[in-house]
Amino acid sequence: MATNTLTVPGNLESLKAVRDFVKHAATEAQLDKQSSYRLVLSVDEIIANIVIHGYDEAGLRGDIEVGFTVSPEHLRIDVFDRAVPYDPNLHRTPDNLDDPLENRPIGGLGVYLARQGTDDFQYEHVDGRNHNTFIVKRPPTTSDD
Amino acid sequence: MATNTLTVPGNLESLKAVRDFVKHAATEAQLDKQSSYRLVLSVDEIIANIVIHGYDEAGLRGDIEVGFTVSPEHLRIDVFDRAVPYDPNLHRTPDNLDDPLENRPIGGLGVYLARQGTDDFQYEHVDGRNHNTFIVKRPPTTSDD
Amino acid sequence: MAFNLISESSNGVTRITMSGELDASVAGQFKTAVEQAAENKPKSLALIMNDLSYMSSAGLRALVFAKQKMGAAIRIFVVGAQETVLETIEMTGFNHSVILLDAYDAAQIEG
Amino acid sequence: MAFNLISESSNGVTRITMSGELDASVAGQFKTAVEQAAENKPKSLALIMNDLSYMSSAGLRALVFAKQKMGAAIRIFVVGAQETVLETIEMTGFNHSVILLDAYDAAQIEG
Ligand SMILES: Nc1ncnc2c1ncn2[C@@H]1O[C@H](COP(=O)(O)OP(=O)(O)O)[C@@H](O)[C@H]1O
Ligand SMILES: Nc1ncnc2c1ncn2[C@@H]1O[C@H](COP(=O)(O)OP(=O)(O)O)[C@@H](O)[C@H]1O
Repeated sequence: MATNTLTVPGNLESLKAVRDFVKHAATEAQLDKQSSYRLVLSVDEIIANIVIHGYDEAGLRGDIEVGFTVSPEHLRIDVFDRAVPYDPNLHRTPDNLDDPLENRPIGGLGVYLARQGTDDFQYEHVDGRNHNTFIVKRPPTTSDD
Repeated sequence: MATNTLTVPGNLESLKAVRDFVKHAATEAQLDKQSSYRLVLSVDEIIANIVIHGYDEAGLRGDIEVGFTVSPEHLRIDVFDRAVPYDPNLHRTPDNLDDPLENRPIGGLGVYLARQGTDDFQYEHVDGRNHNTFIVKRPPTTSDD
Repeated sequence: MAFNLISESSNGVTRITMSGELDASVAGQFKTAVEQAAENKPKSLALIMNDLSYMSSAGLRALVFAKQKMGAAIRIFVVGAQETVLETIEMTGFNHSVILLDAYDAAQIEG
Repeated sequence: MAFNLISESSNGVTRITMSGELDASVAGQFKTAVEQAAENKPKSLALIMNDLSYMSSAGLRALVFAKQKMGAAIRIFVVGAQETVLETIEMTGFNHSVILLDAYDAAQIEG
């Protein structure tokens, strides 16, 4: 089976390579510009968190593996890391989005944006690795494609 | 050790993802724009050949793996495939480059451009895989980097 | 495209022009520019984003930081943001706290 | 950026404007455009490359193909090629067989 995988060191310099890879996946899946941007943002947010909170703040080092799969109806992105176990789904949706900035704590927006940018977002911890899954619906195919 | 690897299916749709990945490697290694472009072209040419001649024409299917390593003096790109064994170094340098186009056979330029774009180009066949290596010198580091 | 930032202050206005991609790896540059600009105690901060093709939450965090450093009274203008970047600003409610402009409007920003 | 191609023929000149990245995955589009243009038996072929950010040998192969399809007498103009693309054209000696122009010069191309 054909594989699409990118493995990068878990540092912030890798974010650009991941975004390019996800953009490529979105092109393969024929997502429109807006869905593509949102998905790239989702993955970028989650991976920035893995690097900052999961690896750096915990004094850990390791790789991040990103893969994608295109099925007739969905594009699926899988992200694996060996950083601190963390389930972004446990992070509650911020309820202060309409507050003025000066009354908001800095942060808490990354996970929110990540979930907003996908149709389905899943997390599991397996074999010592975090596994985040991003699923986006593909546009209906036109017959003359 | 930190790993930078991209694995893509051996088809022409993967070329763009590989170019982005090599561009990222060139940025990490602080290559200038021209060296970066030449290296991207080198890898793109060799991988297009692997897809077209190594996989497609031979009726084979398989992945292509691309990795990079930055050392103080060099950027090194490694490409692995399981297509037809082929050593690009055995392809002689074209001697008809100044001939008018109409007198030239179509083709034979890809391998030439690939070699021109690197400081060192190596090939080996190991464990049933082709292994092409592209090495480019990095610019001298300035003390205030 | 690589991130690039130019900051310039005059007559109580700080203009920060950003291009390329603003992600967590470069947000520190934006924060530093905000910190330096804060020393001039500007009344307005104009963020020129016409050529900014990407902005993650790391950019939004720098905006919150600006309000905190420069005081809640600072007027923050976001000028020429691309549609995708705008969507992020709106989705997170930041449109309630900054003034969105299509183009640089000297009368409004410097007035 | 994705590859894009527009072809247009009039008065014995075919103009093919290309943008984005011309690699082996899209070179077929360029070849098809050359084949279709050949039916008009143009005297000149102008390739407008200002926005072409990348060209591999697959693009060069299409040029050889153009000479073969349109006859050795066809004049091929390469207009506005970026420095990196130009280097590839020169490194492979294609500059001896095409006419390089910085900008579209109607007098020379259509004359
Ligand atoms: N991968 C992770 N590993 C550990 N903790 C995390 C991870 N991702 C997020 N967190 C925690 O969740 C919080 C919210 O994350 P986020 O929404 O991105 O906002 P921010 O990073 O700005 O705080 C973080 O502050 C951190 O405490
Ligand atoms: N990976 C490969 N596997 C098998 N044959 C190859 C491979 N790469 C190159 N070749 C052979 O070498 C020739 C020259 O390649 P190249 O310089 O790229 O020119 P072109 O592909 O235009 O013919 C090809 O035509 C092909 O016969």
